[in-house]
Amino acid sequence: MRPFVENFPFFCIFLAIVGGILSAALRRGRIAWGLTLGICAADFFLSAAVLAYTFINQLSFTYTMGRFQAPFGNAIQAGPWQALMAMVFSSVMGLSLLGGARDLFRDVEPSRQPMYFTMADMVLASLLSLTYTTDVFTGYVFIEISTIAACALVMAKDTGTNLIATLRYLFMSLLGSSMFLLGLVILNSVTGHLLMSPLAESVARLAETGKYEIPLTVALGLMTAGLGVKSAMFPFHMWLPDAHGGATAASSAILSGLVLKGYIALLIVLMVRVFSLELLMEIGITNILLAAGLMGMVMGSLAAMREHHIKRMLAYSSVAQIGYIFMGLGLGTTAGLAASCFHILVHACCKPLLFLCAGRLSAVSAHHHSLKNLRGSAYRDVVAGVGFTVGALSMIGIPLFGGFVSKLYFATASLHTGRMAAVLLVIALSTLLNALYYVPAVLSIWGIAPEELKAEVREHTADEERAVDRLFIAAAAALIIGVVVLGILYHPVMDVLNLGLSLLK
Amino acid sequence: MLETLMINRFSITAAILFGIGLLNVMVQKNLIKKVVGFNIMDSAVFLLLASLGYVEGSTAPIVGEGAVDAAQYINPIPSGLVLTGIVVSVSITAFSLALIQRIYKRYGTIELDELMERAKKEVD
Amino acid sequence: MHHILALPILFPILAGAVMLILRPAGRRHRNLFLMASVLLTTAFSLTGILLSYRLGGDALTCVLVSFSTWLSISLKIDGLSMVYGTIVAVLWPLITVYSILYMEHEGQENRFFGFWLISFGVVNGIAFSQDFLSMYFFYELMTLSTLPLVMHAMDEKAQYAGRKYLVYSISGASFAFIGIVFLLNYSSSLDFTYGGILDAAKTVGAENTLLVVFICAFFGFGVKAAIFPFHGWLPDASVAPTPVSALLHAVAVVKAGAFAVARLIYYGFGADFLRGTYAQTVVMTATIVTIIYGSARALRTPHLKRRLAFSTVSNLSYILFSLTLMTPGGLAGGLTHMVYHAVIKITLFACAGAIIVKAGREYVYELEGMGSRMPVVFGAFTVSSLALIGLPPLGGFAGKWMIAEAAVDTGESLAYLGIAALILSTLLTTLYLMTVIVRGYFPVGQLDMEALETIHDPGRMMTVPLALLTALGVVLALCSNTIIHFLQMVSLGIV
Amino acid sequence: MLLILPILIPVIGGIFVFRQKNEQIRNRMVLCIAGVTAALAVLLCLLPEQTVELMTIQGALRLSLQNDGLAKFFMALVALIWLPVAVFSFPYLKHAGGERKFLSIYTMTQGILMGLAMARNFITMYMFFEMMSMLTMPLVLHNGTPAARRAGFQYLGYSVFGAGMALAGFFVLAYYEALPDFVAGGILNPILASQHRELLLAVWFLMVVGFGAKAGMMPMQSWLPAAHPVAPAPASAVLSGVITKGGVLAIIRVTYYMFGPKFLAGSWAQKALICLALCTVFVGSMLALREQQFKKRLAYSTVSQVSYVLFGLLLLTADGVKGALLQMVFHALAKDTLFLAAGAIILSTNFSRVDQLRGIGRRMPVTTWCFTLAALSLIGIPPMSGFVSKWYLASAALESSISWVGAAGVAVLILSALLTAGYLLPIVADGFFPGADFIAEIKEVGRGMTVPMLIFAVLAMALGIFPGLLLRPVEALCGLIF
Repeated sequence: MRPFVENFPFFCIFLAIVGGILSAALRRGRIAWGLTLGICAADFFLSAAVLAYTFINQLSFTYTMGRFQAPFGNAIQAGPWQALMAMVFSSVMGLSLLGGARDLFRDVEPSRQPMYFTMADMVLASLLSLTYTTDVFTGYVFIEISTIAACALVMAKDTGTNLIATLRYLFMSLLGSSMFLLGLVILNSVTGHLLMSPLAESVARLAETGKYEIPLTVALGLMTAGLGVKSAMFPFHMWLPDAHGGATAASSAILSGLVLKGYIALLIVLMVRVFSLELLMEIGITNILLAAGLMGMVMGSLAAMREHHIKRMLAYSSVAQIGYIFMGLGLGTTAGLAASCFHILVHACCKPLLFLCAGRLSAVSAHHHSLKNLRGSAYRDVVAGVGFTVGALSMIGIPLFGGFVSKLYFATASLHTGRMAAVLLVIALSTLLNALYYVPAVLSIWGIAPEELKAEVREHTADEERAVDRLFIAAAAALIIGVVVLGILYHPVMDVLNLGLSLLK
Repeated sequence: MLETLMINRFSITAAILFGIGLLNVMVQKNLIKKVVGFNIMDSAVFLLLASLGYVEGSTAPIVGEGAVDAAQYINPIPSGLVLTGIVVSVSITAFSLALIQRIYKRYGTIELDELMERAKKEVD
Repeated sequence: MHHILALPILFPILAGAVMLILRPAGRRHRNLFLMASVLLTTAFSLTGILLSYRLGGDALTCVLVSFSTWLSISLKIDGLSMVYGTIVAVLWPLITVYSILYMEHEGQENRFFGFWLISFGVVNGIAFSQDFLSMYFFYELMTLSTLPLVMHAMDEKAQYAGRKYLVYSISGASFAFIGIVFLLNYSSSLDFTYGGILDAAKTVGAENTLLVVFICAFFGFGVKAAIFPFHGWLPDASVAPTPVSALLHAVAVVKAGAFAVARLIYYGFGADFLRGTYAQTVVMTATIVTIIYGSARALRTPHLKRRLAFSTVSNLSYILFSLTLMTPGGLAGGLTHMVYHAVIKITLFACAGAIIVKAGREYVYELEGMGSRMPVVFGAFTVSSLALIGLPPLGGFAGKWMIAEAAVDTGESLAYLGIAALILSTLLTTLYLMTVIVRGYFPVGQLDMEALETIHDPGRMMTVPLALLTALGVVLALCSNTIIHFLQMVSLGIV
Repeated sequence: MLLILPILIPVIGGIFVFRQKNEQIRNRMVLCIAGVTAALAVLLCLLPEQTVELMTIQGALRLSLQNDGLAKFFMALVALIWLPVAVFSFPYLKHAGGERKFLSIYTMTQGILMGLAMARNFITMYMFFEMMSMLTMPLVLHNGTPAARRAGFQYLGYSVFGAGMALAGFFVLAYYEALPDFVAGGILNPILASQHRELLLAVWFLMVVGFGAKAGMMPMQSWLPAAHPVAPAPASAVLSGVITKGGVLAIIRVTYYMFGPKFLAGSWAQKALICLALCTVFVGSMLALREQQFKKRLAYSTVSQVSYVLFGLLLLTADGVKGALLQMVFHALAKDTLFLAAGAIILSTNFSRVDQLRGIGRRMPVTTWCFTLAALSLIGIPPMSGFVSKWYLASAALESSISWVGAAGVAVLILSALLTAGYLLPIVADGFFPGADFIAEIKEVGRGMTVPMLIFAVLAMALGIFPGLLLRPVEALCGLIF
């Protein structure tokens, strides 16, 4: 008899889906909200349990739903890595919904609120399954689900610009997912498998025999590119700023904190478990990833420097951060992968924090978004100011904060690969660029506002906005703690990741 | 030559269809047509997928009266996948159509370029 | 007991934060609070220094934050820390007194003094950090905490200067970061150890890469020490309020750059590893160029504070040049000049500030005949100028002497070139300082007397620190033998 | 302790002079201070050698004073010149203005010069040398015109750069020293030195050229003609009478008390420097001849005359040094007379060009007589003092071990003597015999100005007639060195 804890991963996904269905049925948004939060909490604890179990016993197990054996049944594989990801995803999801609550209930009209939370649940469900799945096709299905859900989250705040942003987002991701599907089918046609473990074996066999070389390359390329498109890898990032910049704070937080990461998680699983890094190196996909990553780091920051709209700035900086992650993948070493995973965690804590704080800051200053009009807003909500500052410092990569650690690991990972010089230089450059837009932003929110601006803000800000937002404070505090913990106690986290990656194979 | 064409007819058709769909997505200005393009792409993929599972001269894997050995059946898994895929693409299509409808309600057009400039007008 | 080292760092940071948040309205209260915290901090850091001088540095180490078994932010005071820490701890209160009066005409004192205190803590952190990671941490923090001071005026010029300062510092730091990553991977521990921490077993075969990285890191840290061609931020930063230019851009920040370079050469890569390599040639050439360039530009700059800033550029490269000699003598020379230049240049800036406050005159050609109107200020200025020119027995000479002796000891042709550069720069120094003094005392042409009549020495809050600083410079010069002996002990790694 | 007084008294006294508003008191003050300092100097000259430590900069690098033979010699010279020039300057400055600044600095300078003389090692000497440059610069830019300021900075720049070259040399030299302090005959560590002879010779060349700037030696002589015309007469007098000799003193210290003649004799550096000196002698006189502005002409003549001294020193023989030292004194006396005379003339007639001076002898007989005597001495016509020194120089040149030096030296000396006659005597001639048509009323300056001139002129003649007075100490000094 297997220990009961091995059911938890499935429970997590199941809970999320059920929650989604339930909240669709609910009338009042508040209740759905509470339900979703509860589910997030539950998932968090369940995943924590799984993490503890797998990490202590140093194992990763496969859970087959309803005991149907593959290829007919659907299986889940859970190890420390998956558990950690699931934990972070669910917790960050909950915190985003918590902190963004006030904006959310203002931006989304009451009748739609339950649906919003349905979508949120769906996103959570798909994120979890993307991390847990052992079946590439299941992966595809959940990619599509998360696409729809994410689009819904964007268009929840019903403005024209948002609609158009959603449209672009939708088309872009449809393109990505159909690329992924095509690659999947070709792979299936040359191997005849969809489950990861047999797929891996046959891919390896094909690789060494050199049979079907072109279809294999095309398939891998298409799948990687498809996932790249969906996670806003550099040349395909145009949709991101509109989508993330326009949406309500919670949505932006979820989208750039989590959704992107879900696809990357799937990509990492595929890279490690199915394709194997050596093969990818051999056919040169890693180089493409590396190049895209490096370009993204620079271009994203450059674009962010030109932005004055604070949330669009943050969105562009997400492009840069995603660039970091792809750079790590592109190094094609386990160290690089570990660094990328760590950066996923850091960014998953950091970016929601920034988005929530930005939303709060503009809320207390008459919903202005341009940095010029946000001057002195930090004094109107000190917690938001502090949170934004912490996030910014972490982004620049000041020690004590998560960003520095991932920078350190990226640099170290690059040392013994052939591409050391390029990587190090770009890291240095992007540090500078990050500083160049984050520090002025921080300075301006802590700056001294001119009198007329003060007056204007004073009259246009409603009292309930000005009131202290306890939920936000809680969420921000949690996220800040997360960032700092990742910055200081990163060592155990790294151990988990390394173990998990080794067990992923 | 003809042999190869005949053998790979499904894949070739699929490729052509996929190309058409992609072209639609890229060049069409009309949002609905774009969506249609996506649909074409998807069906191309489904065709490919189904053809993979198809075995010449064998029947659908339905257990009728009297036991028949598995050799007569086609591979069922791809068909199952195709079904799932169709479901997914239908839902996607539905969603995008809904979205387009919303946009039409708001801006009174589904031509991309007009839409863009109207949106710009709205912003300023 | 151990955590006394944390005090001089954490206390002022907290105090500054308190001031930033509470924003005391009353001038008296703020000044009391300010002076109290500054003096306390000085007391703390001097106690720490004395204790670890008595008991030895190892007796008194303190881990602020521990990342892992081999990475942490931790504090320890060795000889080098003592030198730099003492300079900072002694000069900070004096300039604080000066700035209390000065800042009255700049406004926004709460913000200013808040960050002023925070910077004090951070600078102490740089002085006392035990390993490269901690130093890098405080180094970054210093950039961020001094930025608001530079941009204090918040007008166009200040914004521009601040941006420039930020760009230069952060990019420098990120190059330094590359160096640190390599040190991390080619050594067994990041703790400063005299003679270098590179692990011979690991470096085999990677020497060339390491040299390139060293050059990277040297220039990275060198940015703060305003080495050519990365000196651009310093002259522009002189738009900052004078206390900032005086303390940060003549002492704390720029000396931190030199300090970090010393750490990098003598406690990181190790002088023996670098001596005689092309890396040494590259960096030494850069310093020599800077020495000449700085003084030449200073001579051609009419704006007094900018002129002093350029003179700082050149004098810092005296220090860097001495450090790049890669010998204990070189380290001693660098430290000597570090000490004396700190005291001298801070006085000069303070004088310039006093002139700006009382007379509103910023350009050299506006100073005709003011020597007799502001006797104290110009007296201090004259004495310090003579010291900077290097008139024995005043301070500047001792530094030059030590540097030159170290250079001759190495017997390399490039080092002799460096001596020539020192001499040429001495000439230029004489000219760009004497022009100021001569204009002050021996005016030419018609002066509008009634404008001059209105000018007087500033209040006691300014003149007393000025006098004290000048006296300090002279006294330090008079007991140079003892000081230099101590510095030599430090540079041999004995203290 | 006594050694410090002649430095401290004037330096501190100078401050009081500056603060003193009342003219009478101030002038008396200046006189007292100068007198006391002179008395102290003379006293030190009579006392046996003694040394005093001021402070230690680092290790062997000390600031200390001593009154050895050379110091005594130079102190005596300063003491001799200072008082009369001070007397002269009172009436002169009444017209020029700015007495307080001038007099206080003038007083301080005396102290600094005493220090320069008594410096016991290079650093002390360098210190006083720099102080001297910076302190005397205000004397040059006294009249406060832009031209004066330019000249002042030119003067400062040249001196500081020269001193800097010397300092650079010292930085290298310090490495090869056996002893920290000056010792007659050199202090090089023979073993080390013999290993790096070429380097050290280059260093010596550098140092001599550097200090040569102060002594108006080529290639850095051009500050002199720029500075003198703008400086007030007393300032020019002490500048070319004494300050230039400060450079000479430094060169003596470097050559004979640090390197030592044995180490240097016959080296390429010596030859090169001798060439430089001779060139300067010749070119100086030539330029003086072509120069029409009165004080500038005198300045050029200083350039050439001081290089006589350097020539003598660079021969590295006892006679050479003897001649050089004599020339130092005699030139000081003669040139001071000339400049004071020039000052007097400019003051009463404000003629500044040579061709305006026709008939000056009728107007200002005393001044012109002094001028004449000094001119004769400078040319070197017996029985004037100039002759003695030049005689010694010539004989030293002839005995020199280097073959061509004798011929070249003598030739240049004679040539330059002719040129000197050429640029000084016409003034005198025109001054006394302007031609029949010239009518002029006597416009002699006051006694305050004539007396100092007379003193110098008479001394210049007396020392020529009884050279023994000066010869004995000079020979004693040379005995120490060789």
